[in-house]
Amino acid sequence: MKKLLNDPADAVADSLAGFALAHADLVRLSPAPVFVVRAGGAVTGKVGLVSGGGSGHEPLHAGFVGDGMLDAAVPGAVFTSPTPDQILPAVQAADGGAGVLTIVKNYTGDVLNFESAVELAVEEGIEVASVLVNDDVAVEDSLYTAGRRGVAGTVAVEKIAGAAADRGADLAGVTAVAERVIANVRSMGVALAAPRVPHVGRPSFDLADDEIEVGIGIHGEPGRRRVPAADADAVTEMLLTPVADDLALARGERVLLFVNGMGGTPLSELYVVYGRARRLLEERGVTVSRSLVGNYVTSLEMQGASVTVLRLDDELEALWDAPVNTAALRW
Amino acid sequence: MKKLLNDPADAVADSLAGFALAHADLVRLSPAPVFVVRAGGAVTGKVGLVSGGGSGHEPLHAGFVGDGMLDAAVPGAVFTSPTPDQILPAVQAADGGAGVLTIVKNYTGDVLNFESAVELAVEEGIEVASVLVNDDVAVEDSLYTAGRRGVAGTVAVEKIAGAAADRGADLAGVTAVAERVIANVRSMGVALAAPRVPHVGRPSFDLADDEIEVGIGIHGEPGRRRVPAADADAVTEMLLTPVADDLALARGERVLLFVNGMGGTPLSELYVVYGRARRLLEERGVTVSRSLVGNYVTSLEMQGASVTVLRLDDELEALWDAPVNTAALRW
Amino acid sequence: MALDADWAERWVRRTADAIADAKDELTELDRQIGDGDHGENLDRGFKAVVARLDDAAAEPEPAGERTVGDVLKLVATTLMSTVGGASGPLYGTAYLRAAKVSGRPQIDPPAVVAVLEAALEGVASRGKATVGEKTMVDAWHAAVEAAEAAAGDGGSEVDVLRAAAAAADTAATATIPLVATKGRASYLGERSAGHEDPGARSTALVLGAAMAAALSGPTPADPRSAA
Amino acid sequence: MALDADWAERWVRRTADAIADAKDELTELDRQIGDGDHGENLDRGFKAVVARLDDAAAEPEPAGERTVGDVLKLVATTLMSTVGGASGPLYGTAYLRAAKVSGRPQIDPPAVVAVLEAALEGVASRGKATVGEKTMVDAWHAAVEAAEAAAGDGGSEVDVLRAAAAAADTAATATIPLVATKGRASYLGERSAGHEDPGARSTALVLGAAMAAALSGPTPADPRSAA
Ligand SMILES: Nc1ncnc2c1ncn2[C@@H]1O[C@H](COP(=O)(O)OP(=O)(O)O)[C@@H](O)[C@H]1O
Ligand SMILES: Nc1ncnc2c1ncn2[C@@H]1O[C@H](COP(=O)(O)OP(=O)(O)O)[C@@H](O)[C@H]1O
Ligand SMILES: [Mg+2]
Ligand SMILES: [Mg+2]
Ligand SMILES: [Mg+2]
Ligand SMILES: [Mg+2]
Repeated sequence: MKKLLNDPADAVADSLAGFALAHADLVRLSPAPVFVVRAGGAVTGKVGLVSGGGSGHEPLHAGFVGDGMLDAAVPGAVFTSPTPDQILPAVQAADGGAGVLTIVKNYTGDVLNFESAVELAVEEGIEVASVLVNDDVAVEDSLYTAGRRGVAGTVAVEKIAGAAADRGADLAGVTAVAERVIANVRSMGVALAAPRVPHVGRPSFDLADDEIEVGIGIHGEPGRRRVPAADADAVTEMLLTPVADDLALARGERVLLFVNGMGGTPLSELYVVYGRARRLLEERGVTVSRSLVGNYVTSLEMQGASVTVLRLDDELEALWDAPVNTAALRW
Repeated sequence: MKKLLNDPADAVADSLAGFALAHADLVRLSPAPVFVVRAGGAVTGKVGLVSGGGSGHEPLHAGFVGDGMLDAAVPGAVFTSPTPDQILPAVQAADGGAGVLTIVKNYTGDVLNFESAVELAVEEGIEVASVLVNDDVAVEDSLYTAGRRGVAGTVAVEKIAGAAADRGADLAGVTAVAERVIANVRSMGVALAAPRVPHVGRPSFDLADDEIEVGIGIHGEPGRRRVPAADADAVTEMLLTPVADDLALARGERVLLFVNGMGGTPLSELYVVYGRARRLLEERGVTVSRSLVGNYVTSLEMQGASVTVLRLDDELEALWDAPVNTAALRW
Repeated sequence: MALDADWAERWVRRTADAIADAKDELTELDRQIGDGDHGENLDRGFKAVVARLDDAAAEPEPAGERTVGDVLKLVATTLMSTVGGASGPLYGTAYLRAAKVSGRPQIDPPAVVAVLEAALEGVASRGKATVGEKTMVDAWHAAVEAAEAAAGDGGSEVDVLRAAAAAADTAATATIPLVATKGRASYLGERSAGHEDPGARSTALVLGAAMAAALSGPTPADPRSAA
Repeated sequence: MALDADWAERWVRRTADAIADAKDELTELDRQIGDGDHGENLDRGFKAVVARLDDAAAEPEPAGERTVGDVLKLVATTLMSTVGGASGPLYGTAYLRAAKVSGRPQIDPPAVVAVLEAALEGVASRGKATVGEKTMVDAWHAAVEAAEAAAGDGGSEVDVLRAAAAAADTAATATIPLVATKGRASYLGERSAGHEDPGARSTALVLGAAMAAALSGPTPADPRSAA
């Protein structure tokens, strides 16, 4: 299996080393335990924002460390949650005295490891709040699942909570904004081809040349159902419809439409999906007032895309528009 | 062959339609003949910048239309130069009265079609200059080739010439800056897997699982040589060494190091390549003072990367740093 | 039997059919040593040409007799505005120059040779290529030499075109061992040897269609003849 | 023959070997209904455990006799800080709770049962999972029930562990038809049926190693015994 890597065991470390060198103006890398923190360290008096999760989703999360977004990011092994002994020092490094919000994608592993770290941080006297991102409508939030997964909607949570922290909101305020984003953001994804985890040496799942996986997560898990390959318009409808239905979007509402690439699909195709998703929203009487198209929450070189919709109001829109300066998101 | 597309014949049009909707604040799309122009149209008194080429290299070129970079971009069919009847109106739309510079990647098709269009534009009384980007050291610039190809270095030419135009340089001045970038930028690329052109239905070339193509272009052409797969450090050396040698970099010089993804390789791997390329430059006594890592000049979902080095001086560095606001490059 | 504008139109329509039939073959040749779009490029262009010919056929006959050059000029401008790539401007220039020397209702054997010479000169000057560089110039050049010889021997229009088509076909095959020094295939260096040049092959198809059009009279598929 | 800290160390080292051997199999199970990293995760963790045991073995013997709990605590903290994912905290908690009830140089059959009960309680409370949700809880639960029965029948340490290991193995296999309602496999819904749960399988390996370590005495591969 060909990859631009050295020893697969060093994949994450090598990549982070390059990342930190390329963006030394924005971030600093702690090599052991591994975490990434903004170049200047914690901002005194500002609520610190920390996120993290398995590697393989780049630019998430390290690519969002910087002004107006995260203060620290904690990357685990590929597709594997980081450990508490990485998360704890990242929380400490992000604490500017106003407390820290950890933004956790809802996966058992992420939840458990962050839980332990937060417990330890609180013991050390840091005020810590946590939010769980669970935007993936492919998974029902029921007794029969680990709950909905956190996927691309995480970008919106990190961006908007980051802007709120930048504006000087206190920990309760930043947490409330993050919760409001979580309550109003939904996603659904599709895979045309599986990613290949460096140390595994083969695709994470096997898809025939006329099949696609609908309702995939971002860890190479198979999706909810395997269906015959279809054209972009049809596939986009499979993604957008459950998202818009779950949000119960009403005519006249306005949204952020985010088409996210899974890593191995050309940007040009993401814009095809975007065009169709936008038309479908407009047919529902919904206005797309903000847009994001690109590879932000990836699954290595998985081919596919996800559609994320965030219901906007004046405050969320203003926070989305607020300046941000990170490796992967900047305006 | 699965892709997020509708009718392959509409791939470019569908994608551009989505692109123009997503970035309506930055660009406007002319549907027939097809070209993309900045939302406000030409800037009076500013030299206009126009580039173009085959589609399939997104975000190049349309993703670089906006403040501080291109005024118009002309996308052809996938991997096929646009026609003069697209280029001419784009040149007209970019003309703010101070003349237009066309930035052409050196491929026979691009050269011939731009040549015809420029001839027509000049006939219509527009002052037009042209530069040919030919940064790919994989191809010798000799009697026995069509000359070196233009590849990822194009981003640097467009960014820096765009900044010069923004600063108010006249057509001769902008052209001179662009030529200076071209004289000082070199690239080399590698492919691990070939792209799949929508209407072709199979990979552009066939690579065994233990082979890579070194010295590839961005149109799915095979490379200069096929070699056994190697690790990232070894591959990076195959790319960086000829680039640095061709530039004859001396100790104490400083450069922009740009690691460009071909579309289907995870960002994390690009940072591995970046880290190694940077170390190799530092071993030569060369300082990396500016960096860019990401998918900017792609070849659909080709897996692989290219390494670009631009020799910097105070002026080029300042122009690189100047503000830019486009869909794909923003600071 | 001199060749007229109807022949030119039959030529072009037959070319469109031949290119459509060979589309995948041409694309595969280009995939080997280029970027895999030559068949698609020409097919898009000639389909557009046919569409314009159909439009023209649907309109009232213009005053004045249609010349061979009228048809070829339509082909030239259509290819230039729809093909792109290297082959768009090259074929476009070929047909444009050919149109310039054929602005008459009928052309005789020496005029057929002049048409081919003009096309060759257009391609070679536009592409700055000479014989032996493994491009379409190789096929055009061989065609011109053979056509000149056939016309010199007093051959008919059909004889001239038959010689041209056969020579172009042979020349296309003869590009296989060559190392390309122009166009995209030149990037491959030595690796370009062993593959036929797609542009030389398409040139052979174009000239084969010219001969076939001269051999056949108007066909029912031709809207003008049906009118 | 009560089980001591050396037994615990042999247990852990044998577990590391068993996991290393089964790494690809565990990863493949996880690839089917999870994210394909379970083997890699545990292998990374247990390799780190062995490295720390080696470090400890190289150091001068600490004062006071080593307890079973000392070894299990080292396993717990090492897994927690090196495994990540869901299984890191779950196994980490299992060993931590087990360590808490085994802070003695020797443990007898009822104490072995208590160790297993504590581990089960740790996994179940941490993962908020109950029996039948197609997780490692299924294997731990079956092991505890079997161990309790064996101890109740007056079995030896080896009897207790043999019963636990056999039950865990059976329970792991019995996860195959289940639909997962916890962990990553639950995302698959009905599609999770038909595949064995990787965590239940690794639990069976862990308990198999415990029994094997009890059956065997100190081995030459064990640096402590070589010292
Ligand atoms: N400089 C040149 N002179 C003459 N013919 C050329 C030249 N460059 C390319 N060609 C011809 O064009 C053909 C390729 O056309 P096409 O594939 O449509 O364009 P592109 O190379 O831009 O993809 C080649 O096979 C060759 O015959
Ligand atoms: N909530 C839970 N309770 C108990 N065990 C669980 C739970 N979630 C997951 N597991 C166990 O963890 C195993 C997966 O571990 P692993 O693959 O290492 O972590 P991850 O799922 O984070 O990739 C599952 O096979 C299952 O046995
Ligand atoms: Mg995992
Ligand atoms: Mg082409
Ligand atoms: Mg071609
Ligand atoms: Mg797993």
